[in-house]
Amino acid sequence: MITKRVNSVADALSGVTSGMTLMLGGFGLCGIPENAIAELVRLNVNQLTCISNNAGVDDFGLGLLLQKKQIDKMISSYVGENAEFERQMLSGELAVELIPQGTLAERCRAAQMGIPAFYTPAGYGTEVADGKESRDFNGKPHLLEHAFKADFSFIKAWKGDEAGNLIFKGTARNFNAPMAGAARICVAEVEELVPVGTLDPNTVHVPGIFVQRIFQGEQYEKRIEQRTLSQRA
Amino acid sequence: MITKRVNSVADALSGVTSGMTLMLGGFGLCGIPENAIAELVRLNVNQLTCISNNAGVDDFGLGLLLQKKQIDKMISSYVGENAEFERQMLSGELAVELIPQGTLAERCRAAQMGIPAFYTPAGYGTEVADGKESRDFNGKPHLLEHAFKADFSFIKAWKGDEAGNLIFKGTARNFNAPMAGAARICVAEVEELVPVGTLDPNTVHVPGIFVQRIFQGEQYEKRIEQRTLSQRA
Amino acid sequence: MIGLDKNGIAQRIAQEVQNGYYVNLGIGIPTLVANFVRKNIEVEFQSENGILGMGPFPFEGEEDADLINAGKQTITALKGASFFDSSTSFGMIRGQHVDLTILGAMEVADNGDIANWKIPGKMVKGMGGAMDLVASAENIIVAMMHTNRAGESKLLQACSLPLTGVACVKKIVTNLACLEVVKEGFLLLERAPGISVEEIVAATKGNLIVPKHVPEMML
Amino acid sequence: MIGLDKNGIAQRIAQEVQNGYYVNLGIGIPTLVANFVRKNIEVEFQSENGILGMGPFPFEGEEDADLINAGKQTITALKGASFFDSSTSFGMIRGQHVDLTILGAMEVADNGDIANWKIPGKMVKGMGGAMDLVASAENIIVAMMHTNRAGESKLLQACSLPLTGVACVKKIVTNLACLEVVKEGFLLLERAPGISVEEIVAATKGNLIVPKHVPEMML
Repeated sequence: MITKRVNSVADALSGVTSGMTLMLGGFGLCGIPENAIAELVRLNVNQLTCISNNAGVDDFGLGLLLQKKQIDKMISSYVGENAEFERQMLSGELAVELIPQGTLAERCRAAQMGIPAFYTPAGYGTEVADGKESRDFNGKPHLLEHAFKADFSFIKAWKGDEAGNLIFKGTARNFNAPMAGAARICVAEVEELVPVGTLDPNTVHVPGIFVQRIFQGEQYEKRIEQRTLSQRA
Repeated sequence: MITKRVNSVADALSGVTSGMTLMLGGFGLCGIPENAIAELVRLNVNQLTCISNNAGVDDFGLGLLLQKKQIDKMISSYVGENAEFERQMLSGELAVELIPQGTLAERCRAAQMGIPAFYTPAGYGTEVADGKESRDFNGKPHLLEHAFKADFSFIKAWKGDEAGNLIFKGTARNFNAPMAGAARICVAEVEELVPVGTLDPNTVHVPGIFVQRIFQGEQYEKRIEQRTLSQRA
Repeated sequence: MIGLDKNGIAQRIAQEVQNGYYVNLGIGIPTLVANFVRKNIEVEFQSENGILGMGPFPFEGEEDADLINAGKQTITALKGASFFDSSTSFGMIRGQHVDLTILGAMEVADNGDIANWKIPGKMVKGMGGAMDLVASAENIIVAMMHTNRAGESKLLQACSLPLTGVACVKKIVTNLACLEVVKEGFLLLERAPGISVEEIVAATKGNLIVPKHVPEMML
Repeated sequence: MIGLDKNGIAQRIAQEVQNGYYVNLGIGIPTLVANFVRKNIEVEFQSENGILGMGPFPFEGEEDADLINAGKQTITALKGASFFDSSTSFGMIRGQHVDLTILGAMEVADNGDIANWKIPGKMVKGMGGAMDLVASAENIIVAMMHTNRAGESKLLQACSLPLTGVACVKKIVTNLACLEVVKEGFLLLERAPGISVEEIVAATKGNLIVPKHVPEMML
């Protein structure tokens, strides 16, 4: 077995410098790498390009990096719910590239799986298609989309072992799985780091080969964005 | 929940006719859809095009269809271990298209996921590249490969439920997972059909949406091709 | 002239949901559709952030930060549910395994073009999964008000806002009418209760085809 | 002139396996490499049919039809292993997550071309995963005999057989020598025990670069 365990979040982020392109997992605040984000704030690296489906909220998730103006560019599919984001974007401090969510996910997976480019129908005929090659397949127009290139990917799983194997819970799998192995270095943080041999090899969502470093997060707030409830009868 | 259960292998294969293109899961004899193959033999449909990584052995797996000359064309990556196959191929009775194994798997996954085409480096500069478009990405040549089109895919899982959710065991996942939902109709056979609610939604390998029909196979031989053993000390 | 409220629109759209359908519901009115689907048919709801077999909101104390829908709302999982990653989720959508997509719109053109993600000069929040959904789905129903707050038609000859997708909308249910997009334009199928054909004609800018008899919706 | 046997070739190649490597072993001599890897380094073996963390053959009575390697042999899974589908497996390979590929060859050219899947006019069994492996891997070592049964060199200026991959082989270990593929051709790194430089020169048809001093292999 190849050990991926590092002893601290500081070790896990060793090598991260200003100007890098980072991938960050999660959908909304669900499954975001909370401890890696906190460490990015502490490191105070800036001029970052962040590939992440969303941009957090004002005081949580990527919003924490936006507050400190560490991010120069966001590559996302949906960036609402964040007043500071809006201010920086409208003032021109922050560049934003909006990408259809499925294209965003598949461009991560393509990077992970060594597929340099693929065709998708999403965005054809819209401004997303500007400057992109299009081509008909089965009588339907498609756009050529390319794999992302990134320096680090930060992902968060429920359980993991020292071999880097990961298991997610519920809808927190989202972009965390396709971002594993999609950057030069993939850093996985887990709620629980279990001994090797504990995870059933049949139930592993992300094999350890896609993960370069793994650590157990010190704590997780796991904030809920929209607490919607059913009334008991 | 949408019920996918059918009551028999005969119902599961309803609509299969001569001349169709079929996908069949499995690697070697590991994870092959034994009951669907037996029913194809019984139905005596012929002029089939079969997309399958291998072609079975003389008296098991797809070898059973070859014996009855039901297959006109095989699309595979490796077809050794089968004397009748060799005879039919050399005599010209059987057409064979050989494809790199990773390309075969990804062309199934592309069909499943609605990606009409993608680029891969496999086969560049070889006769596999004949007639195919090539293009450089990151200074390296790649071939354009297309999603498969098939009428039925027959796959085999370990456990499944009436909603069509599937869980595989060990290395029997292989082509069974990417072939789910890669044809017009996907027929899954399972060793054990469990009540809905039994499978943990976190551990499902193939969500039921990719499966049109599911049934529990009457019996499984699960033949071993190469029984290799370690000596006890 | 008011016609249906949001629940009424959702109730009418629910009639389009057929046995065996996998359905993706957008944020807003579409989310309400789940409440009106007949109980005697088999339907599963997909949420593109990674769940099939989505159930109702949880009871207090049972909410789970790891179980949300695409609107970031806490939800539950029904028996037979499955979880998956975003790449697989959009594979289901792109591969046309999802049978029906119901979403909101700012504008729809009479050729089926839809605009629902961007108002130039205003804050842009992003298209999320909408472009993938409309480019891929075979069956797309739009749920929206017939006119905007200024009283202007949202059913146009051509969208004025940046497009989300091209020639993709199949059906539209508004507070005033149920319409189908056909080659010649918007075919008026049904009037909302208490709404006249004349009111619908007056509120529609795109090419409207009015059959001799336009029945009132059955809700 | 015989040099190394199959185990000797495997033993020499095992020295190339470094700490932290994920390794894919082809059928034949490459499979034997696992037996010689140092015990004090961390290595995992990948088999392209869907396992990472492959262990030795099972003991009698413990074999499982659902647990095989790419050679269709029964195997075991070590602690920390994982199973996956063929698409993911070749994603690992194509995405260059596998660090080292060791495979056999019929011919290697002095520009790194490799032919190992087809002899025209003979029965063709197929390339299996070999084309994906050689097109993707950054580090490819070929294990083979230096000459064929007719005594002809398998190290050539250009392959005569249909290619498996182009300019991809990095290193070759044969019964006679260990060679590196450099811009100018085969760089002779080491002699097999008891084999002279002259014997290697005589058995090699491709461009061979012979340094002044060619050490004998340390096994």
